[in-house]
Parts: sequence; C-alpha cells; structure tokens
Amino acid sequence: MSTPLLSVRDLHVSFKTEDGVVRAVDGLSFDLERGRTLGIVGESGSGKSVTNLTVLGLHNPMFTTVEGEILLDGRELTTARESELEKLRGNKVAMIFQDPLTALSPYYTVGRQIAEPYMKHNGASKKDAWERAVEMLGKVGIPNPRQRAKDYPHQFSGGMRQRAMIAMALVCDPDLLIADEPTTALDVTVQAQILDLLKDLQQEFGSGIIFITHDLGVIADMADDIMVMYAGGAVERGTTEEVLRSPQHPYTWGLLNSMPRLDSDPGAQLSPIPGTPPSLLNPPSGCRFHPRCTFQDRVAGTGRCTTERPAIGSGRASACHLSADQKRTIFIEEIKPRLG
Amino acid sequence: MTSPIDIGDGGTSVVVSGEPGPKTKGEAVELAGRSPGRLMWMRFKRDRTGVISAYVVGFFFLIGLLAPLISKLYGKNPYTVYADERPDLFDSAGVPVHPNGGISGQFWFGLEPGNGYDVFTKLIYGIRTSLTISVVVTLAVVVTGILLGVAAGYLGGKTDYFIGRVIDFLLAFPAQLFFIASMPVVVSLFVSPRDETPTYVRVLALIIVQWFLGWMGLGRILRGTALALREREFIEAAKVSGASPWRIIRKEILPNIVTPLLVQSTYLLPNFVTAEAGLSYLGVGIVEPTPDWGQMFSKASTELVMQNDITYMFFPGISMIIFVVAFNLLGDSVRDAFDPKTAR
Amino acid sequence: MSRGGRQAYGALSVLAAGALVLTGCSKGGSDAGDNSKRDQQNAKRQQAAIKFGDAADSTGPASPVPGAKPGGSMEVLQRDSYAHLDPGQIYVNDEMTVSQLIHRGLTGYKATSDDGKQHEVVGDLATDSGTTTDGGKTWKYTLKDGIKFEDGTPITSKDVRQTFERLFAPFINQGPTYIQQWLADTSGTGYRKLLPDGPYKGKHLPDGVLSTPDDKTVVFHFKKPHPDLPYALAMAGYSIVSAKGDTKEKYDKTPVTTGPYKVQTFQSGKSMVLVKNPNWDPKTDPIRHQYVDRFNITFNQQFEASTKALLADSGPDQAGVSFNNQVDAGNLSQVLRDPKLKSRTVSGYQSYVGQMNLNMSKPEMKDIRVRRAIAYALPVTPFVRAYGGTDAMEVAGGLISPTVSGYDPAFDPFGKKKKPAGDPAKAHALLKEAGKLNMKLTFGYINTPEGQQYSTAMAAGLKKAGFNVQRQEIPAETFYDQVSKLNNPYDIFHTAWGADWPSASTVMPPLYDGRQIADGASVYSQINDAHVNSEIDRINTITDPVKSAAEWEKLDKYLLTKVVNEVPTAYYKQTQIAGSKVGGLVFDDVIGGVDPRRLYIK
Amino acid sequence: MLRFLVRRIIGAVVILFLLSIVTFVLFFGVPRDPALLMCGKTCNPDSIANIHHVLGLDKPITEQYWIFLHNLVAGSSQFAQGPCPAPCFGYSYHTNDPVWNTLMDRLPTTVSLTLGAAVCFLIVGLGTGLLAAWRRGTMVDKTATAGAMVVSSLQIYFLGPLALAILVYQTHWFDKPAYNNFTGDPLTWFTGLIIPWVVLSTIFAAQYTRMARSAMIEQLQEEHVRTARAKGMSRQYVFFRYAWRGSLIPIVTIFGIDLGSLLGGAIITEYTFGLPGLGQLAVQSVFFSDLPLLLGVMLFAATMILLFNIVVDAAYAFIDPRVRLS
Repeated sequence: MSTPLLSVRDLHVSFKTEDGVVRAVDGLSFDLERGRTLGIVGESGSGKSVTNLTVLGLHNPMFTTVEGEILLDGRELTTARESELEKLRGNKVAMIFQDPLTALSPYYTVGRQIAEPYMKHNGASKKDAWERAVEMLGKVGIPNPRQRAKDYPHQFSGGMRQRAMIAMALVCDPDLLIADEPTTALDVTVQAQILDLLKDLQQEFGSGIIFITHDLGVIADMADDIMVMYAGGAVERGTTEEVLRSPQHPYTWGLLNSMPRLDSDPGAQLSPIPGTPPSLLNPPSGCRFHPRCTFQDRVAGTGRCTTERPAIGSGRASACHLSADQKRTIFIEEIKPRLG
Repeated sequence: MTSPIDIGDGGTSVVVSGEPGPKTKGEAVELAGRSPGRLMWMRFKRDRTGVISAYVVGFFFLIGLLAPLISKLYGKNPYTVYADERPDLFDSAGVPVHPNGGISGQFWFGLEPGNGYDVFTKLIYGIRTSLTISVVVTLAVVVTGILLGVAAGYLGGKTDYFIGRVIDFLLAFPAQLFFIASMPVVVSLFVSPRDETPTYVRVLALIIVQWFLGWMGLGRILRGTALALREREFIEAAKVSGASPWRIIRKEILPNIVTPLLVQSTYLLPNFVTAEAGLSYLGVGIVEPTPDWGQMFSKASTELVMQNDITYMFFPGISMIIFVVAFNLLGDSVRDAFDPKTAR
Repeated sequence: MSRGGRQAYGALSVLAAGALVLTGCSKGGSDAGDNSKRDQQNAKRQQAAIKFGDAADSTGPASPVPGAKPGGSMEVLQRDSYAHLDPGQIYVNDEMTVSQLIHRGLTGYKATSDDGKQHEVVGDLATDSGTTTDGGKTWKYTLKDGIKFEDGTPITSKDVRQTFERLFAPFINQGPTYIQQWLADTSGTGYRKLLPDGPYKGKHLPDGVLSTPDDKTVVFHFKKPHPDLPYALAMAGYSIVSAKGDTKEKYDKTPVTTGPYKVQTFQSGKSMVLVKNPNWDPKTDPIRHQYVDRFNITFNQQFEASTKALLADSGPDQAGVSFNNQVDAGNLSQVLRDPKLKSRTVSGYQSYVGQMNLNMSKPEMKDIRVRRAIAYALPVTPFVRAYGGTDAMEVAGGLISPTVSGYDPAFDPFGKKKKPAGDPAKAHALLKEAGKLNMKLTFGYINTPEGQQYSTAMAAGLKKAGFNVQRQEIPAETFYDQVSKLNNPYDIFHTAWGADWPSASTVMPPLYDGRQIADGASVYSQINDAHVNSEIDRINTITDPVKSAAEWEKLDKYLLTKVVNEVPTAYYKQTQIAGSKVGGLVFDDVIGGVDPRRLYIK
Repeated sequence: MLRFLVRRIIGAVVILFLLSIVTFVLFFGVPRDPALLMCGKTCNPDSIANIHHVLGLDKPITEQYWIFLHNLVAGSSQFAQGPCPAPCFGYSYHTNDPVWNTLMDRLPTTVSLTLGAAVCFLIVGLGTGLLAAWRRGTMVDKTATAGAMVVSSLQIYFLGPLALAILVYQTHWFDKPAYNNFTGDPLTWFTGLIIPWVVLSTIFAAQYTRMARSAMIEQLQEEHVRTARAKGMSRQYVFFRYAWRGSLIPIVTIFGIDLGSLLGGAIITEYTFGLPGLGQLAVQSVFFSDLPLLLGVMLFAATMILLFNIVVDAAYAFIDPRVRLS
C-alpha cells in the first residue's frame, strides 16, 4: 500500500479553560486505509470526538492548541488554511453526527441542506444540486424523495433524519467519512438498518470510514480495525478480530467485561470498571489508567505504572507495562472465563 | 464532552457531545463529597469580576446601612437648608455661587441647587431609602413567585391554568402607567386625604405597586422549574413513598429551585432600584425632603440644574451606574457559578 | 387668573396648572425680570387711579398707536391651548388676553397713554362706563349704534340679556360670578337658584333684576350698591354673546365674535388663526385697533421654545410675539441684561401677591404673639428661590400688589425686605413670651416640585424659631379646595391672589371679609374682624375709585399690623419678548402682559 | 394559523375587558374628585353636584361602566359636547375634546419617537452585537460587551437630562426637543426628535447588543450550526444563514415587547423631553383625574402590548417552520 488515506502522527490537542489546560488528546497516532473502516472505542472524554473534529479543523484556534501531524492523502491538515479546510469539509471528508434532530437545522428544508455542500463544492446550479439531493435521498432509502426533500427535519422520523444526514455526508462522494456515534440515538431495528446502509454505501463509494462508538457490539459488526482510547491516547489497536478475540490491555478487558452479551452465561456477573475516568486537567502520572487498574502490582519493577507512561507500538499493539506473556495468561486464565 | 472546539477562527465553542465534559468530571473528583452550595461558592470565588462586583454591591449596602453613622461623623445631615443657613454660598434662585456645584472641603459633593442640601449626605441617605425599598420588593416578589410559581408548576391542572391566566393578564398591564395611576390610590388606602402622608406610607405604596406587577417573570420561571422537577424520578419516588405534597414541595422542590431563584433575584433587585427611582423621578414616588436616589434625578432634571449646575447630576447618575453595573455583573457571576455550562 | 410658572416641562407643569385652573386667581409661580427700578416705575402709575370715563371718552375710534401701519401676519407662540372661547367660561389669563381681540363687553379699559400704564374704564359696546343715580344700586347702559356680531347681526339688548341669563345655566361653570351674585344678592353659588336653567327653558330674569326696556337700553338692579360694576363688566367673562348664535356648550369652540378679529380656524391643542372681522366698526370702538391682518397662533410652545424662537429673530418669527409666554427662567437673566434686547423686551408685575395664611380658626393661633412670631420667623427666600429668584419674584411688603391702586412700596411690616430669610431670634423671643415654645404648627403645602422645595425650607426656618412644624402635602389639583374648607387641619398654608381689576375691591373683600367664611370661600385665613368687616362695607360704597384706593391701603396696614392673619411673601413679575418687526409692544398693566390690541408689524 | 390568531385575539379582548374594569375600580378608588378640577373659582357642594350630574358621576359605578362599554362599542350621541362615534371613550373632563381624537392626535408623536428610535437601536444594537459575536473573544468583542454592559445600565432619567444639559442648555448646539408634524416640515420633525431618539436608542441599542451577541453565541453552539460547518459552508454563510435565523426568535420576542410598550407611551422619555405623546397624556390623565382619558390611554397602551404579542407569535410562524407547520 502507498500512502494511507488518513495518517495521524503524535497528535496533541489541548484546550485552555478557566480551570487550566485540558489535554484532550495526548500523543495519538493511527492510520486509515482507503475502503477500510476504523472503529474507535472509548468512554466519554477519552478524546475520540475531539480527534475527529480536529481532523476537520472544527476547533477554536483561540482556545485550542494542536500539535502533531494529520495527513489526508499525504496533505498536512493541522497547518492548512481555513479556506483550504473549507474545501475539504463535506467534500473529501464528511461527518455524520450522533443526534440527527439537533444536527439538522430546523429552519431549512432537508433538500436544501443536502444540496448546499453540493452547490458549494461542485459549483452546481441550484436546480442540479436539488436534483442531486433528491437522488441522494432516494439512495439512502427515503421513499418518495422528490416530495420529502421539501420537508423540514422535524417532519422526518428519527431514522429518516439519520438517513438524511448520511445523504448529506455522502452527497459529494467523500474519501473519508467520520461517523460519530451515528446510531446511538436510534432504536435497535433502525440502528441495524442504518448500519447496513452505511456498509452498502461504503461498497458503492469506496470511502474510508472512521466509526466512533462506545458500543463494542456495533463495532464488531462494522469495523475492520479497532483502536481503543483512554484519557486522550490509544491503549490498544489491532484488527477487529485481534482486539475482540485476544485483547491485551486491562482497560479493554474492563470494557469487554462491562458489556452485556446475548450469548453469555446468565450466571456471569457484569463488572464495571472501578473508579471514574481521570481528569484531563490534571491527568494521573505514569500510565493514565493506573488508578483504576487492578493488575499494576503484577508489573515488574515497583511503581513503574505510576511513574512511566507505557508506549504503544505500531500495528497490533497495546500500551501496558505488563509483558506479552502476562497479558496473554491473564486474559486466558482470568478474563476469558468471566466473559463466557 | 464540553470542549471549546469551535467552528473556525474566533468562532464559538461547541458542545461536542451531550455527555458531561472533562472539566465537570475533573471537578467532580476534586470536589467529591462537597455540597452544590459549596461547589458554587468555590466557582464563584475564582471569578474575579464576580468577587469585585460583590464587594462593590456590598459597599453600597454598607453605605445604606451606615448612612446615619457616616453623616454623624461627617457632621451634616441631608435636611439642613444651607441656602438659608449660608446665603453667601447661593444666588437668589438657589444656585451655588462657587463652581462645580459648590464642592469644597466642607461640602464634599457640593450643594444641591434649590434649597442647598448637602449632596453627600443626601446621596448616602438616598441610597439607603432606595435600597430598603428594593430589597423589600425583591423579598416580596420572591415569596410570591415561589408560592404561585411552584403551586402552578407542581399542582398543575386548574391551579396552573388559573395562575397562568392571571400572569397573562398582569403582563398585559402597561406597567409604568399603572404604577403612576395606582400610587395615589394605594397611598389613600393608608391615609385619609386630610392627613400627612408619612414617608413610610409612600415607601409602602411603592413596595406594593412594584410587587403587584413584579412577580410574574419569576413566577413563570419557577413554574417551569417546578413543572420539570415534578417529572423527575426523585419526586416520583417521594410521591410513591407517600410523602405529602407539602412535604415534597418543602423537602424536594424548594431546595432545587434555589439556583434559578438566586440568579433571578440578583437580576431583579437592580431593576427594582431603577424602577423605584423612575417613579420618584416622575414625582409619584418619594418626594422632597426625604432623600432618595430617584428624587435626586428628579432634581437633576430641573432647568435650574441643567442650566446652572451640571455637576450635581453626576452624583446620583454615576453612583447608580456603578451600582447597576456591579449588580448585573454579580448576577452573571452567580449564574455562571451555578451553571458553568452557560456560555458567556 | 393666569397660570404657569417655573415648572419643569411636562406632566408636573400640567398638574400645577390644574390647580390654577381651579382657582382662577391663584398662582403657583412665575419667571420674570429683575429690573426692579423699571418695574417700580411701572407700578407707580397705578397709584394714580383709574377713572370711569364718560360718553366722550367712550367714543371710537381709538387714538392711533404712534408709527403703526396696517397689514401683515403676526406669529403668536403660546404654551397652552385655549380651553374656552365662550365668554361665560373665560377666567384664565391666556383666554382673557385673546378675548381682547375677539370679544367686546359693555365696558372696557382704554389706555390713555402709549406705555400701557394709564387707563380709564370707558363704554365699549355701551355709550359710557355706566350711569348710576343711587350710589351704585341701579346701573343704566345704552348700546352704541352700528355695533354688530361677526355675522352681521346688530347687537341689541336682547343679546345682553342672553349674555347674563345664560351665566345661570348649569354648563357655565368656569367664569367669574361677581355680577350673578350681585343680581341675586347672594354669595357662593346660591345665585343659580334665580334662573336654574338659564334662558333656555323660556324663563327670564325679572325686570326688577335686569330690565331691557328697548333694544338699546339695559338696566341692572342690585339690592346693594356695587360701585365697581363698570370694572366688573370689563372682564372678558362678561363679554357679549349672540342670542341668535348661542349654541350652549358648542359656543365654547365656535363663538360668534364681536371684536376686531374672528376665529378662522381653531384646532384645539395645535393652532388657531384669527382674521379681521369685517363687521367690526372702528368708529364704535374706543379701545381696539385692527392693524395686523391675521394672527397665526401656535400652541404647545413651551417657554424655552418661544423664547428661543423670538431671540433668534429669523423668518416669520421676526413678526412673532407671545401674548402670554414669559421669557423662560434659563434665558431670563441674559435677556434682562442684554441692552440690544431692550427694545424687544417688556417687563412688569402681575397682579398676584403670594401670602402665607395663618389659620385664625385654630385655637393655638388666637394669640397674636404666636402669629407675629410666625410672621417674623418665616423665611420668604425659599419661595422666591423656588420660582426663579429675584428676577421673577420680589419680596413683598404689604398685601396690595404694585399693580393695584393704593400700593405703598415703603410698607414692610415684618422687615422682610431687609431680612428675607426671617428673624428667628425675634420670633423666638415672641414665642417664648407667649409661652408656646415648641408649639405644633401644621403646614399644608401644594404638592408640586416647587411646593415641596419651598415648604421644606420654610419649615426649617420656622423650626429655628422654636416651632414644631408638621408638613402635610396637599395634591396640587385640589389644593385650593382643601385649604378653603372650614375645618381644614392646616395652621399655615401659602396661597396667591390676584386682583380681577386694578382695585383692592377684588382683593380685600374676598380674602378678608369674615362674613363670607364658608366652605369653599376664599377667606383662607378665616379672619373675622369686626373692624375689617365694617371697613370693607364702608369702602365698598365709595364711588370715587381714587378715594377708595387710599382707604384699601389703610386697611392693608391695619391687617398686617393689628391682626396679622397673613404674611405677604412675594409680588410676581413677568418678562416677555417679541421679534424685531413687532411694533406697538407694550406691557399693559391691566392685562398683565403684552397688549395684543396695539400690535402692528414694522 | 387563522384559528390560532382568532383565539389569541379573543383572549386579548377578554384581557382588555378585565383591564377596563380594573381601571374603573382604580379610578373610583382615587380619593380625588374630577369635579373639583372643573368647578371654577367659586366651588361649592351645589356646583360639584351639578358637575357630577353632567358627567354622569352620580350614577352607580356599575351603570357608569355599562354606559362606558355601550359607548365604546356603539358610540353615543348623548354627549353635550357633540356626537361621539364608536369607538367612543367619551370626552375628556379637562379639555372637553373627544378622547379618541386626542389619542389619535398624540399618537404621531409617540410613533415618531418609537419608530425612529427603533430603527436606530436595531441597526446599531444588532450590528454591534453581531460584530461582537463574529469576533468573539477579541478586543472588539470585549470592548463592545463591556460598553454595552455599562450603557445598558444607564437610565433615561439620567442620560436624558444629561444630554439636554450638555447639548441644549450648556452648548446650545441643539434646540430643546419638540414634536413637529412630519407632514408639516420633515426637517424640523427630524431635528426636534434627534436627541430623544439618540438617548432612547442608546440605552436600547446596548440591550440589543447584549441580546444579539448572546443569542448568536448560543446559536453558534447549536449542533446544526456545527453540521453546516462540517459540510464546508463558509463562516459567513453559517453565521448569517444558520445562526442568525435562530437568533431571530429571542430578538423578535423582545423587540415585540419593547415596541408594544413603547407605542403605548414612552412615559419617562416623553416626560423628560416634554414631548406631547401618549405617555405624557397618560400622566396628565392621572393628575387631572380625567377618567375617560385615563381609560382611553390605559386601554390603548394595553392594546398595543397585546397586539404586538400577537404579532410576535405570528412572526414566529414566519421564522420557524416548526411553528408554522404544527
């Protein structure tokens, strides 16, 4: 493979707030190939959404500091001018948001909101753009699209609104699609339809997708690769198969452990991760996860977890001071049985 | 997560997701186990504008409180007619002959054109009068707002409908016109037209008319809060466990409306101060010789002052601006301390 | 009579004006000039009393104004719109002034000098100022030939009868009541019983009261002598109304005029245009002129606005004047001190005298030492100050105004001219002597900004002399009603009174005749002194106006030295200005302002 | 929509009806007698009774109120002063002019004052507010925000006399404010009102600056605004098409309330500058105990408030399709 579609290298994002500097993303690196789907998992506040908004340049430069590289098709985005970013947004990179009700403007028709980026990026006439909007609505499975394009978002059902969002994201045929929890606000049947739709469309358009969620079930279904994030950094990455079958990081274990499964033993207990996510204002020293980690005493060398931040390599990797053997044994002997 | 990610340069911060943000979370750890009141207090203390404003506001209240003491130390009172006591300082129309309204080491803020009262003592006593009235109106409005607003929101149904219509009706009143028209009526309720109108009756009348048309906004807000609270789980739980409505209101609802109440009250009070001054300015509130902020404005708008002694206007004018600005800033800080998510 | 004063523009001036409407002759305050010398001279001529003219004096036309020429439009800037044009309703200064141009009565004041200072009462529509053979009980008037209403109808005794009979109708309630009371021989409003519906239901005054033997002759029959009738008839309120054109209430907006001008258009609150009345014959009128073609009157011109416009002296305002607006307080001192403006400015006294009434009905006020103590203690500076200082007010000595016959400038019973802020030491001594130190004194004051201002300062002055002053506010609109109630709670209160004609006979009897004490009467101090009462009766029968003036001044001195029921505070002054093209600008002492009849355009 | 309007109008009429009753009761609660103001120099019980009779004040209050309602709806020819077509508020006790004509006479002053000021404060206030929101966090924003904070804390009764004192009394740069008919001479109309306009709109503009800024900032935080940005729409486009559209609702609401209450009489402004508008008329009617006039002004002012409430609600439908289509 030549250059990846998206390549993030050692990204640091911090905000200035009244209380101090918040390090929302702290040394994150990952790659995304064309036509593949990367699932990003993590608790709230782990920096997944921030990362993706930073990719689009939708941060406020007055309060935000961005360091590191974001390369789209080999092109540096962190230093790009606003006008260049504008040309990329909605065109090369598109985004689908979590709540389609609030993410669509109540004041304009669905058709207009879909047509807008097409007019802007393709220089299309109003009429052509409208036709394209109708076409896209048809593609995402809205019945009677010509008529419904004239409707306002509040006249759509929740699932239809998310379809409209997707139509809006795909109207310019983007290379990269960032879906930020696109199904969280929907009920389960609609959720499945939307996921299928996304998969179909990926087939058709061949875009790379970053899929953000905290739902491991959804990610198992959608993603080719998985990156687990905690407190602004990646703690584990690998293919979906690898991460779900043989997870290496205590945090990932915790995530798996706290997730109900249909196929699990009814007697098995769900055990949430103890403690609360750390303050990014004043993050814990060493491994960010150590205050909540029950395995730190097994790490060789006293207090290593509290002083030294574990690094994460490329490819299949995890950021933990436990040795590869320990990781494997602990998972097989202590975690797996509990998962059933 | 609450993060000031923004739409481009100089734009505005965006709530990236509905989940609680790192900042709040961080504090939750840091301040775990502290009551919301403590939390608010900690946030407030960090807000330098808010703290300074609070000191300024406190200063005004202190002046009002200590006016008699201050004037005693200063050795004058706001009732002495210096135009007759010290005719050398005035012309025949009562304008101070010395420049800048007769400001001197003896009369720090000068002398009032007309009867030649001492401006300094008049101002501090005026602040005392105005603040007394406004504080009482605010208290009355708060009590009424709680009673009617919470009743409407919590009881719902017919009570809500009825109180809602009353609020609609009162909001359609041309307020200022109503104040002017009703002041004499209210005064006449307390004194027969033959008798002297003691100052306290005027004060009382001002309180009553302002209270009558002052509570609706707060009432509506509290109704909304109570309505929302009614649907919340802990209220449901209390209901199921058989608590009486009165107990629920007292134990569960009232503690939860403290936030909007405190925020609204800090906005209401300066409004009552300016409204009271407006009535006295129009001549239907406090009248000479009782010192009052609004009455000083009324004096300041006479030709005598506008023509001859512009200095005089600035004492009530500037002091009121400082007071209102400080109070509004304080209101913003209180609001932010309670509800840090609000954008500024 | 007039209204206004140094109110802040806006509602409160309206409020105060309301109080003044109520009691036509009372006055809140004023702005006027400081040229005391000139004013004093103005006033002096009043001591040369006005005589009642005979047929020769009453023959028209009026002697021409020197240098006058006819033609042109004059702009008139007025603050208040005319609420009434029906003569029967006219008692307010503004309306009385415009009446000089549009209405005529049986008698009128003829200026016998060109400076507005000497007058005599002459026959206006009548051939002379009236003849009486029985000391003032029966008065006979004969109408002139050739007198007509604006519609061309000749004026006959029928119209005169209508004019006086309609004054008894219920809707006439704003005008003077002297003649009605004299005809019915009652005081108060008891006169209405004489003819409750006016002439409108077929009833008329019997010949024993008012007889009109032929078209030209009118005879008034009184039970008591009223030598002042020629004065009274000269009031605008007794101008003649057309019997044919009497539209009752509507006459108030569309009167049928008799004077040299008629109303072309009148938009209440906005403007009024007066044009020449072709049916007015100068040969019948010894008083008026008809130089100007038309008067364009604009209302709602505040004092500041009219002063500024006239000072600017540009465009149509060069031929601009105001009949009643004074120079506003802000410009007053500048106007009075600018020699270039001297020819465009006129100043003079108004007829009002401000006085602090000491309520004689109160037991604690029975002691003359207490009353003297008040008189010495009371500072009059607060009053002068509240109404604009010495440019507008002059500290008063006696109760008779400089505009009224008999005024004595040397009279100063309480030393106010030297010690206007009062003499607390002397007052304190008097009070101590009376053993009434710290006595409670209830001071009723008018609730206007000025009233609040001067009353607080006066109270402070009285306190220094050892009084325990209790101020009680009285709403401005009902001030005069409240203080004229018999059992009112006030020990002292301030009123002002102006003469209706330049004789103290319209001052002394209404204010100090103890037999008139009643609810609503104007004997504010409730004085009932046998000597005063008998003197009033005696002087009222003196038919020689010059002699009676001297007697009234003696009574003034008696009141203030022997009775002390009043403390005079101030004489009201007034200054007016006109554009540079206005000719014939004269401060007429009888009108108490610019004489509109003499104006012409240069 | 039509049904909504009809319902709102009926509600407004009911409120006006209640208000007229309150005003009536209030008036008769005043311990002063209009007859005293009208009965001239020689006032006594007879003449007062007579005036009471002429004014109909000797009838029971309920009957007087009934007559008032009847005249309002059907007009009357019973008045001595002349006929009084509906809507008949009767004749002023004080001036004897028909109340309706007086109201219509004073209306142009108030309308000129209000609309002139409204144009100024909308342009200046919203403009500054938008600029501050656009350049949020910069010196421009901080200056505008702080300035607006201070200026909106000013009171007309301080700024008005101050402007008069400086511009009129001290420097003589301007004439004292006055109302001149627009049709008579537009120039004097303009110059006569310029100080009141500036004073009134300064304070309002500051309030609108603060309001527009915070409304825009709130809107810019809306997710749909972020979506629009994510689509690649320019900052200007998002600012003016998306955020501004949403900000209109609070702005229109407040503007409706302000306009409604100002058109009913800008009492303090008219009092301060001596402008003969409805506000001044209202004050007069109270001081003169002029019941017909007081009722007229009260109801007129309340009508304006209610009318603009309804106009605002109708405007929502134009601004927000969610309102229009539900």
